[in-house]
Amino acid sequence: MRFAARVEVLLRPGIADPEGATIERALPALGFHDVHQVRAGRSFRFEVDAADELTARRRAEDLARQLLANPVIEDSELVLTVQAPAGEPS
Amino acid sequence: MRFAARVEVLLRPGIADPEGATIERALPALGFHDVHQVRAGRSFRFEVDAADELTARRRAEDLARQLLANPVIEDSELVLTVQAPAGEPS
Amino acid sequence: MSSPDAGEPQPAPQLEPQPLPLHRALGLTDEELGRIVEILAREPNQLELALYGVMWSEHCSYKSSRRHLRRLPTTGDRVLVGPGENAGVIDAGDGIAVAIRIESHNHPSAIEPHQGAATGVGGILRDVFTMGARPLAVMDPLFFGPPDDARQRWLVEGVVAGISSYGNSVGVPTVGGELTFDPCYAGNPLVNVLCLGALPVDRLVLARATGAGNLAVLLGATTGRDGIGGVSVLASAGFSGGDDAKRPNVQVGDPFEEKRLIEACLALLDAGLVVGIQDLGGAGLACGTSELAARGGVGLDVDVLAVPRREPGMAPWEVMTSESQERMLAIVVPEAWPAVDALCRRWDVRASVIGTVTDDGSGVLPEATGHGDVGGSSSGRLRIFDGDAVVGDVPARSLADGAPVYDRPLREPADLASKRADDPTASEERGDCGVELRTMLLDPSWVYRQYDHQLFLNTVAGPGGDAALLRLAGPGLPPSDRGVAVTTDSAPRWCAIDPRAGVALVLAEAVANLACVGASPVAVVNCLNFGNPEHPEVMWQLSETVDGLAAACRAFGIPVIGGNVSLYNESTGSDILPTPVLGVLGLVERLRHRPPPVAVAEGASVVLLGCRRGPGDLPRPLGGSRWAVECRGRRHGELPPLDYGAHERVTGFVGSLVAEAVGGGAGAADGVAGQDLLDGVHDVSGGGLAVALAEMAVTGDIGVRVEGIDGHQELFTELPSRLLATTRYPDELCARAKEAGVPAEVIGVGGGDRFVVEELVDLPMHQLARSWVRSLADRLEPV
Amino acid sequence: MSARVGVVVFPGTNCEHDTVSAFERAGATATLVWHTEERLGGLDAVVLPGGFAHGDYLRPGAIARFSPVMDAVARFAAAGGPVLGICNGFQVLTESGLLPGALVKNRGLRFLCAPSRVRVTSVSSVLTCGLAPGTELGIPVNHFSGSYFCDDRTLAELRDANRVVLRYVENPNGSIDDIAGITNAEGNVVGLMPHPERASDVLLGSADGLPLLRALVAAAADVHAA
Ligand SMILES: Nc1ncnc2c1ncn2[C@@H]1O[C@H](COP(=O)(O)OP(=O)(O)O)[C@@H](O)[C@H]1O
Ligand SMILES: [Mg+2]
Repeated sequence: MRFAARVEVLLRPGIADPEGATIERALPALGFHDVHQVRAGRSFRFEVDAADELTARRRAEDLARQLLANPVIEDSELVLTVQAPAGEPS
Repeated sequence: MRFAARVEVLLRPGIADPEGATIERALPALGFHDVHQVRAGRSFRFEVDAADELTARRRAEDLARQLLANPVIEDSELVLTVQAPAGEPS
Repeated sequence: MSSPDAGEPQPAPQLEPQPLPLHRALGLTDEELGRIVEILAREPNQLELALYGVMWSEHCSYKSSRRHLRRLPTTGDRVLVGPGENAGVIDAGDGIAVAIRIESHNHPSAIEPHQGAATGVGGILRDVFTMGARPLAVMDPLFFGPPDDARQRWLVEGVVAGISSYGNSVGVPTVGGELTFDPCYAGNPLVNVLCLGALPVDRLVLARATGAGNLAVLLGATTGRDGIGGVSVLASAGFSGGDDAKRPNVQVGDPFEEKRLIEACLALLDAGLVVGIQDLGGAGLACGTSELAARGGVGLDVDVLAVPRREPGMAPWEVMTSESQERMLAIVVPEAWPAVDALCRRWDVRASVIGTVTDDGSGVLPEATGHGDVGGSSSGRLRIFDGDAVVGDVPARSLADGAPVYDRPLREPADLASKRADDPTASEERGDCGVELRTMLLDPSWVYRQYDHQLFLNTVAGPGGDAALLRLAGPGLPPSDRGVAVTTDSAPRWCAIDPRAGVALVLAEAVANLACVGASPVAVVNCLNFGNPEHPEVMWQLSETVDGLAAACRAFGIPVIGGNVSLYNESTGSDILPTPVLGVLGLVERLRHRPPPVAVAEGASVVLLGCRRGPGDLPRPLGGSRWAVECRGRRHGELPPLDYGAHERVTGFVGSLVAEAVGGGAGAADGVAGQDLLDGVHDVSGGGLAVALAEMAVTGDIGVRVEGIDGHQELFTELPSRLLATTRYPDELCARAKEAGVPAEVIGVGGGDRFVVEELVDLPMHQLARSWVRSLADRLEPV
Repeated sequence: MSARVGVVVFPGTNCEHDTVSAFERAGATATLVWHTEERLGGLDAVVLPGGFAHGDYLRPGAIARFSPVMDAVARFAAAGGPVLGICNGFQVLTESGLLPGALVKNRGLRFLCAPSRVRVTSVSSVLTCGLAPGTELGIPVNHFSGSYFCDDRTLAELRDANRVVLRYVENPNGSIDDIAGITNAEGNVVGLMPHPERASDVLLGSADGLPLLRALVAAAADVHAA
């Protein structure tokens, strides 16, 4: 089966986020007084081939932890959806 | 009311994504033969104060289009959720 | 025990006195706690204990190294500020002073290479602009394990990217550095950073608070829980990797904030709006407040509630010890505050009054023998408020200078004699010299191409040469024709064999590097990276290094004006090789032309300057050479001897020729003008003649034919005090060398497309060039 | 009186002093213009210099384009005034829509500070006017996001209207069509990634940037005279 994964990597709470803070500081000048708490992160999309959802999830999580995020400062969040059931071409 | 917004910014399809490609090239060496089609993007989270969801959505979309994404090369996707109903402190 | 106070006994501030063993968790020994109780004449509360914990850490207090460092020579005609301040400062002439400082960011970089290195750059810049100097150049000596596994590559990539992203963005060029690979750094990489800045002499400011009633103003970023305990946990404890508990302490750097902070602080100083200023680095406000007060001999009241925070719920001790980056603490007269506030607003730099200078000189410290320098001296009190409540009250100097000074046991390694006897010079047979040469080539351009090295339009010779050479110019500086040169050098393989002689050879190499760009050395800064000081052999290495450096500095007449000590560089129980890193500053009187490149030119003769043989039984020693270590795995033996007189003669000769060339003077009255005499110049160092010649050939993109080299020993020896010059006027050059008492011999000629050392090496240039160019990329970017 | 060149300073800009001194070498009177200025009073040319405006956070140029001064720069450009964006300045110009396309991360995904050679491929711009077409110049590059990108239609337009002013001799960053610099249709707004101000003194390795800077100063002098 083929799964579509989407990983969002954000700085862990408490870790300084200069990019988010800089964007937030710029907002009032752009007329966005109603926007707050900006956090900047990274996002990844990829496809995982796996026999079942559990395996796919485990693989995607491994990838997020080992390569996409640096767990020392970042957390990652995974959303997984079925893209093509077994046997069907993607 | 306060809404939580999450904007994902990805390169438009057809535009070269060297970051995604580099990650993908590194995968087999790390044992991830089952992962493909990696795309790298950015993600932003922020809060919007607005009278109703429609207004909040419009504001968040404006922000995504005017600032967070560069329309020459990028698309953006918004997910909006209610965070605190009117009258309640967040 | 004498009373700590001249006035009323102070009630202990409101926090609960903590039962043991909190002090131990904070890195304090039982004896140290006893000393604190003696100083305060009561039990410290938790906040106070945290302050002592960070300030008395090895990193902040130099408690293991301090008594050794005193042996370094630190004075000289040009020295305006020696060790002890945030940066050393020398008078460069023309009303310009140059500030220089080196620091390590080893442990943070092992945990998060990108941010660890980035914040290292941020910290060193603040040390320099604290003095009123505009940072003009950064250098980055780096040490990693061999980059042959994913983790080392991750470390190299991350550290280089961190320096690149921070340095480039903050707008200070990185003009050089060092790159060393050795297995001893695999678990504990070293990331040292040096910064050089310049200022009009009369803008020099020292970090001290003065004037009761003056305001303490916090400038820059908000305060979060970054690096809390980082000083004691990250810098003082051994690091063995994968340690989750240490992770939340990682600090993230913000070069954009730092850029605004630099501009705002220099503008404040230009406008004469601050009376004292101090950067907040390791130990954060605890360090900044206590050092400002201690140096000024005044007291300071600080309110943690006034500190703008990034996170809710921070306790006073967290505010005081946070290592949030990009912050400065300035002392301002109250009347100047509106102007300070306005100027900071212009640069979008946050400025908050967080305290007041007091003239409370009542913090007299009790006498104590065998401890810090503060026995019996008067000191202002540092009082910490949480709104109206006093939550901490300690004599400022007891934090800043009161840490115990340790005389740790030291012991020469038992196997020293047998290791020295195990020399490779005679016992190692000659192999395929061409193959060996190719494995030793290392082109650091993979690293320095990622660094902006040109900003400020000062960089006459950037990375890739022997030393960086810069115009001495910058915004706000008086006009000048002068140049400054700077080089960083190290040789852990030498220092492992003999730390005393090794560090002297390192300084000799630095002097030779400076000569290649026409500069005479004026000051040294050093970063002493060592293992665990609780190991007597490590303390012996440290002590030997200090003595060796002191002797070499005296012999060359160059003072040490600053330094940094990084201990506990160990992983899984083994210490790194002793790694003193020297940054040496040189001056050029007049800089109008580019120095000769590190290159061979078509048809030019290659002249070897300096004595080709050492004295004694091993005239071409190979002990400690890159060849012995890297090609033969032989790490022991005898180091080559250093003859200071001969070294000064040859470096003085080359230095003055190059100075003539860059100064564009009239040159010799009869004969060839200075700027025409030399087509290329390079010192012979790591890898010996073979590597030096190869680097010149590859850079000149031309072949070379060398003859008369007496076997692999002469090809690879790292015998000091030798330089290579290429010239179209070999007779003139040799004659002038002879006049100066410098041996000189033509050994080859540039041309063709092969690299030939007769009977030893014969390689097509394209092959040599490929080995050079791909030396790093092939290992760091395997396909 | 010599032409007056204004060099815009955003927070995070870092090549402003270098740019001022290089333009003075090229014969102009150069002054700094703070990003909050709403008018450009009496300038004959505007330069957006290199650096990291707003830390390059979000995207290079993304926040800087909202600075008050950028409205003034847009009006100045619309009135035919010479506008030059160098490196980060080029990024600000594309983000503002004063020039088409975008600058994306280098092919190698690394910052690159290196010598480069560029060829003058159009002389119909305030930066290249008066130079011989085909001239090769040694001018260093210094950027992370310096790879020029635009869609096919824009590229065709740039080519057809001879608006690619400089091309790399050896493409260092993956720029489409080896583009190092472009101009607008009128030829008065130019952006380039290489740093001509860093090639304004042989002491520093090259003076090849000076002819470009002089061309801009000459264009500014025309404005001044008009
Ligand atoms: N980490 C680095 N960052 C910047 N430049 C570097 C780095 N490592 C080496 N270099 C530069 O590469 C050149 C060669 O370095 P090195 O072999 O240490 O020279 P030397 O043997 O003359 O001391 C020098 O110009 C040095 O500044
Ligand atoms: Mg060196």
